[in-house]
Amino acid sequence: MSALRVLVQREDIDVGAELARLEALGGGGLASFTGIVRGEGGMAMLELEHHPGMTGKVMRDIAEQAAERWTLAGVTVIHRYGELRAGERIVLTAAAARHRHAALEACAFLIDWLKTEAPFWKKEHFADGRSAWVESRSSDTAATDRWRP
Amino acid sequence: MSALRVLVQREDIDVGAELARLEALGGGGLASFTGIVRGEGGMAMLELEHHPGMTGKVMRDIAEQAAERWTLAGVTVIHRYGELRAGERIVLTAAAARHRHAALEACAFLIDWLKTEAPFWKKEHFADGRSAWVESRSSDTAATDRWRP
Amino acid sequence: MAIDLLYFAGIREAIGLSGERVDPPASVARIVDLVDWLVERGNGYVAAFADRTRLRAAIDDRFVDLTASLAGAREIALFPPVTGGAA
Amino acid sequence: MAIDLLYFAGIREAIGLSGERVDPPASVARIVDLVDWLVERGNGYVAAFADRTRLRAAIDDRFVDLTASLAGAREIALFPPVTGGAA
Repeated sequence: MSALRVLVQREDIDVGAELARLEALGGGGLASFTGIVRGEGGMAMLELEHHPGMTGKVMRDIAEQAAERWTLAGVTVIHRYGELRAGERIVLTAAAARHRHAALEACAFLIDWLKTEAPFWKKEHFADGRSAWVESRSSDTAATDRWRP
Repeated sequence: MSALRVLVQREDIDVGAELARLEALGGGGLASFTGIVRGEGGMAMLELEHHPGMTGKVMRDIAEQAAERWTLAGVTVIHRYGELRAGERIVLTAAAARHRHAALEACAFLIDWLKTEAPFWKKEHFADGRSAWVESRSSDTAATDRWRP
Repeated sequence: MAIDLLYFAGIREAIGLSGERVDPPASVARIVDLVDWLVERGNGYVAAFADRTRLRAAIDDRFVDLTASLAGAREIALFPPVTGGAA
Repeated sequence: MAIDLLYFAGIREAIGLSGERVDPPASVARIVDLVDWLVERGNGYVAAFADRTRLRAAIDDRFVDLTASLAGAREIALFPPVTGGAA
């Protein structure tokens, strides 16, 4: 049984506290991925919209899939929504496991699947007043596909 | 140019602070791996010996190899030595990058290479007074070999 | 039978609503039929559903194909491909 | 010519020293020769170097094969395979 922690929140993610929580499970190895808002091309603010009724369920489903696929002591998946500035954290995926490769692979799996399966949409707001929805990328779909049987 | 941070230290590793430092480089994605002492089979204390003149050089060399291989904003590698109890952190590898797969792969590369190339030796001290040096494992050598050209 | 519709991202902006309750005729059997029926309303709906290759849907919080049946559905979400995560 | 030797882990414990300065004869040209020469001292050295498949070496902080030449070496470290990292 893996300890699953899945959160969808407006607030910042306390990465140190989240990783300490997973460390305490005694897994031996702990891998994490943190996504940060990049401030490229004059982007001033990133708006993250989501499907509130669905996001938590999809994220929990992804976490459960990771826990079935690898032997994990724990899995944490946290995704933010709302208005984020450059340098702010968007997402954290983390996995604790006895073996380092299980932790690292589960962490990569989680972030790949979140990108293509979790109902979030990003809109970039630029300093000059323009704004545009971020288009999905085929490279992300390909990254998810590599985990399919 | 990647920012390289390589430390060999007796003190604990402040994972939250180390990751925040890498986040500030603006890479977009940040992967980390933390190794924790497992308290299995009645192990009370893990003694970590190292070659003080050599460890820092080897670790810097491994970090530079990662920075050559992937496009990284920054790399952090911290390995502890001395007497560690179950639940304590031994090692942290982390990489910040524009692309999440570069960060995750670099992080896996760093921990695989540290295990087989950095001059550290572990001795397990058990509650009943026994102690034994940990033997190297062929699975670790194989893990490093997968990164060779 | 009344169904709750939810719109997200560009679809929401084009239509100008985050959701609405609709009561389509019995001939509207699948999601694609529902979309065709909505497009008949004109303007915002036409723009929202102009590119069907970039339309995705969920019924009662589960992703479905656009050919999925509406039978038994209580809530239908219509949205572009997702773009969460990072880097 | 005098060379500084460093011993680590099980090698250090078997010999009972973390290091020493030695001045081997000119016939001691490679690391393996040095090890053979040390083993002649008996007891702890015999035990330390009993299994050569589990012996590793570094010259002046660089890993080398046991057949490496001692020419120009200032410091030689002798140790078992490394076991750092975690999990």
